Amino acid sequence: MARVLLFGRLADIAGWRERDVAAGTLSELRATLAALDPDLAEALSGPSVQVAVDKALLRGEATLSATSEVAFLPPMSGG
Amino acid sequence: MARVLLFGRLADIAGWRERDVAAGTLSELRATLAALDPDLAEALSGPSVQVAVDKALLRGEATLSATSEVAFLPPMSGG
Amino acid sequence: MSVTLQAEPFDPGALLTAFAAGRAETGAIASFTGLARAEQGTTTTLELEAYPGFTDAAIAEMVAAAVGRFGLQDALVVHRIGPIAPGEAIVFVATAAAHRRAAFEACDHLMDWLKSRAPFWKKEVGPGGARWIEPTQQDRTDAARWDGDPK
Amino acid sequence: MSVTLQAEPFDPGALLTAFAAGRAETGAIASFTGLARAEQGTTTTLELEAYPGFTDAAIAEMVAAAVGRFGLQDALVVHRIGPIAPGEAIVFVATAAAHRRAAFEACDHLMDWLKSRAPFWKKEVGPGGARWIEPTQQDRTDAARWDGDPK
Repeated sequence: MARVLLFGRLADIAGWRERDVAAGTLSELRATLAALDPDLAEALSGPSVQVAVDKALLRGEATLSATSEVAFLPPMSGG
Repeated sequence: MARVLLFGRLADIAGWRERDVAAGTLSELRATLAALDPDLAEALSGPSVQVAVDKALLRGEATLSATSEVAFLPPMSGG
Repeated sequence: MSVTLQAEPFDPGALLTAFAAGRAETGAIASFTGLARAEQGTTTTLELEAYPGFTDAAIAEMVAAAVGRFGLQDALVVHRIGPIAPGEAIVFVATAAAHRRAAFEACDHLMDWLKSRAPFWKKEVGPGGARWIEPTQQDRTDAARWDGDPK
Repeated sequence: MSVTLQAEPFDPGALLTAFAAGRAETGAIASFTGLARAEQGTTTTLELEAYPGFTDAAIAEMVAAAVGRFGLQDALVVHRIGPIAPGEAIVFVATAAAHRRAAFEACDHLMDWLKSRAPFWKKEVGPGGARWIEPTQQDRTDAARWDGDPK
């Protein structure tokens, strides 16, 4: 189980900003989201989307715990 | 007759900041001041001292009227 | 050193007054206030989204780096989030240093970074609908001036 | 556009609040506040002498040139004269522009000019007596950055 957060245009595509998803790894999480919403899954897999687990950016795979927070970050606008 | 203004260290040297001096030209004014206070006259003649007549900088000679204001400006400090 | 993200409007002048108070050894305070432009009515509202705990941490890290790089005595960043009306302040940055070159350069540098690389997502909402904004080429060029070895 | 020389202390924040108010098309306000430093007790008071009617005219001319050169929407200079205690503001400069680069550069430029070439005479009065100050080499170098053709 992990808390998933979407930002910027990703939340517009999904129609939600925050939800809990059952997944033990990041790739499991992506697969679960793909089954729910293929358009979102495609948007999340773009090279310009960064992933943060527990507020730290990472590349590649990650193991998720019950309290993990996974954020998908589209290109940042700056302030 | 002209109103003479001294600024910065020139006023310290003279011991005054402002006085009326009878003079029809700038060189007459300098000669009158030299007769009164040779140290001041020397300080006023330094190349770093600028002269403004009626608030406009000038070089060389100037004719003075009864209402002329002559300011001697030592090197500016900036603000 | 202070970094604040807030939804409420703020008065840049009140922030400057507080920042400037009681500084016997600060010679220079530079500040920058970014305001939302009306763009002749084409933009009605700006909406800024942040990731709390991530965005503020990224800004605080950048501010700490600027304090070290430019030898600042202090720095302050206040950034609005949420909907922002034209004419309202979006961001306020202030830097304090002994001398003015450090204060100016650090403020300029922080703004370039905030405008181009800070983790915000920005939407312009106007009569014609809403669109997400990305940094302009000018923003990227400005930010790149500071890359590489510090002077 | 406004230039003020004044003997009374001023609050830079209050000036910024007034300067920033009611600006629908200003994206950027840069400001600089110069404060009198205590220099660890070696300076007790700064005394600034101006030539009224000459000093303010010279500053206004410089501000008008900066407005043209940098495409500013507005600019403000407030400068103290007379005795100034440590921690008090000596000068406040604010510049308003559509975009931040113009606002920053114009503010920086005006400060360089004010610190090195503006017609003030400045005396530092400390425990060891009084001395007249001239611009530092750094001040001259900073000001010279803007000489020659504008970009």
